[in-house]
Amino acid sequence: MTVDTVTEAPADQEEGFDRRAEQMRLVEAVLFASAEPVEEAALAARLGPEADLRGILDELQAHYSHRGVHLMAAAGRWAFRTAPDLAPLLQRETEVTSRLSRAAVETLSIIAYHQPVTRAEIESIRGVATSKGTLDILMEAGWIKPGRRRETPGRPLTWLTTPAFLDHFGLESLRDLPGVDDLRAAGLLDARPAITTLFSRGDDAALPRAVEDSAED
Amino acid sequence: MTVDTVTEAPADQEEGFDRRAEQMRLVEAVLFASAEPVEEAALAARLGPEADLRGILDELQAHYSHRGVHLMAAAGRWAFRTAPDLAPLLQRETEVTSRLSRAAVETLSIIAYHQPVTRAEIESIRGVATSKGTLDILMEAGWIKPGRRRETPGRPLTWLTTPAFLDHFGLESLRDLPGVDDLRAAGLLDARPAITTLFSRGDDAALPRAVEDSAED
Amino acid sequence: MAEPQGPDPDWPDQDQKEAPALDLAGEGEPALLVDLGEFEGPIDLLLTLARDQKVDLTRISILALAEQYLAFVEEAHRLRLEVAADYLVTAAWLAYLKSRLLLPTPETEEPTGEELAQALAFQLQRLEAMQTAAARLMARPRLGRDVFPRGAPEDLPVFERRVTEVTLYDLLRAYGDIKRRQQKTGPLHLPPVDLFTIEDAIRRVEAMLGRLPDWTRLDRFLPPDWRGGTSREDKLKARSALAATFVATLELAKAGQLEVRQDGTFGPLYVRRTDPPPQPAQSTDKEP
Repeated sequence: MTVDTVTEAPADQEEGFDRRAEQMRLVEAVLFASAEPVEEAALAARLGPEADLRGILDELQAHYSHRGVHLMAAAGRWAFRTAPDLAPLLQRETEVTSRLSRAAVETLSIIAYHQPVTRAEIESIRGVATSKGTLDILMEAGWIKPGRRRETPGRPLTWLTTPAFLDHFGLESLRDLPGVDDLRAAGLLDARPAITTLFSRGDDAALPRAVEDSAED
Repeated sequence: MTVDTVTEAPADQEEGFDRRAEQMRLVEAVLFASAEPVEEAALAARLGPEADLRGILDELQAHYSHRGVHLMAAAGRWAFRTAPDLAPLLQRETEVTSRLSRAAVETLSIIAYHQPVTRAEIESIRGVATSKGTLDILMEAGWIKPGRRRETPGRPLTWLTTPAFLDHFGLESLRDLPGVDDLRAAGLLDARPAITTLFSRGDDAALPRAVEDSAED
Repeated sequence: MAEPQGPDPDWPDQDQKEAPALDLAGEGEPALLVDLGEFEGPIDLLLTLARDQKVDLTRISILALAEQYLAFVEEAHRLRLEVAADYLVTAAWLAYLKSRLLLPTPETEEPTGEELAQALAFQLQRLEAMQTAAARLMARPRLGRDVFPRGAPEDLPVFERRVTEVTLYDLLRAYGDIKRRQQKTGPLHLPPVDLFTIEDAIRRVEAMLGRLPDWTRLDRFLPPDWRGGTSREDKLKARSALAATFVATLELAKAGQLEVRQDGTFGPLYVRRTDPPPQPAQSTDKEP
């Protein structure tokens, strides 16, 4: 730094401003680049003994108080942090798409068609045990909820679908769920001639359709 | 937005200012929170389509241009970095910056100025075979990446620099490479195969590759 | 081999490289001056020698340069040092270039000495340009050494919104599958099946008996289209007709209208009218 010109007082002052501005820039940069909050003593060591560190920190803190980043102090250590009021805006939502397991889709469909339905009933209809995880997944997706307990021995919990279920599948009401006849008409149920099925029973083919309607509500 | 009475205009405007100020704080916080440059598109997605992101970034950049931290752009990505002029006060010697061999440095600049460039072309310019380790080191540093294959016999791979290269050297784009315009004007970035014709060799290597330059790495 | 005493890698220092070339005049230690390890190949060596001419590369004397290079390689030979192949190839080429520059141009299609010299000059300029550019690039403020990123990046919280991909079709298809499975394993419901009744059989046997004179096999009383076939349906119909007809004959025998005979266990059953008095000689092995 040169100390040359004639009008020394203003020049000194100006120089002082310059030096202070440079010190502030340095503090700003050090605090920005540091991985940890920085001890005030460490900052003081960098600036030298004559520097008005406290004044610089106060000025920096004031400068940043309305910005997206704040200068925070805790236990004599200083750090920049994003402004707390922005926290909700800084949160970012990402969509994670996942596929539903076959067991979960089947369970959901049984609850939809047979509600209120107990877990034992779901298992009896599906013919296999239902893991707790399956109901959890459907609950987490917000599609089913527990209903009242059935007043039978053991008072088992029943399950119902939620409004979110109707929403997701674009249904106005549960009545809009296609009936079994509709499913059959749509080819979703494979119907076969009765006598043939009777005779092919030994070959484990399906049984006559007299059964089908028992499940309908 | 209402587009009605005359007196309401100031109120609307004020509201607009507030919103813009909040958007600027948000952009400031997001960029501050990230060590890596943030894609302009990612910022745009946060602010929504109507926001004047470019104006906000310009204003932020201007605001920080005299501070200890600068807002830098590289390849359409934005990041806060300590001001380059503070380097003497902040300098740290790190492994990455000190370890580069002359071969690696020359190879990096040839890739930077001549990209997309094949290994044979690099060798033709340097007049020496390139040891495999050189490209490895530059790739490991994250500064170069393979580009498309050249549609010439042998379909040789070309090499390009990465956005991290620009970030590391504080370049906004490849147009900011030191002296690039002069070099181009002087024809020194031409793909003219000088030594290849000198030695009138038919193969893709400009020079005999029998001896890998041992000075590398 | 790394470069133990080579120039600072980040700062290709031209002064340092000039030193050994200057020594070529014989003022320094010969062992040091032919240390080819200091050069990044023959073109780099040529470039270093060219800088010795202390003129703009565009005005360089290629002839003088070629002679310098050849002297350099010769010196290396004299010291019995290993000289890498590409340095020798370049030496051979420069010797050729020298002859082309000194001798009158022959009438061939080969490039003239001037053209070759120009190409070499371009090569040298281009390499020099890249070495200068590299030095300028490395002199820039560099991230992690001169310029620093945010030291304490904050993880912006990311909320995962789980979206489950399942369509109404998936749901209905699943329910359809359950229904179909149920059909296979649920309780047995017999559908109405067309069977031959006992009443039908009695009527048929009564009607036929009058026209049959003697013992007639039971299965002859079955209607022609109920006597069996290949399909399971036909077989079932045949069995129901046989059973009904058998019950019908028992009913008629009980009423005294006919007699039934079987000659052995599992043998065929024979039936005839009782109008003619039964012959005592015949065994009357009646079914219970």
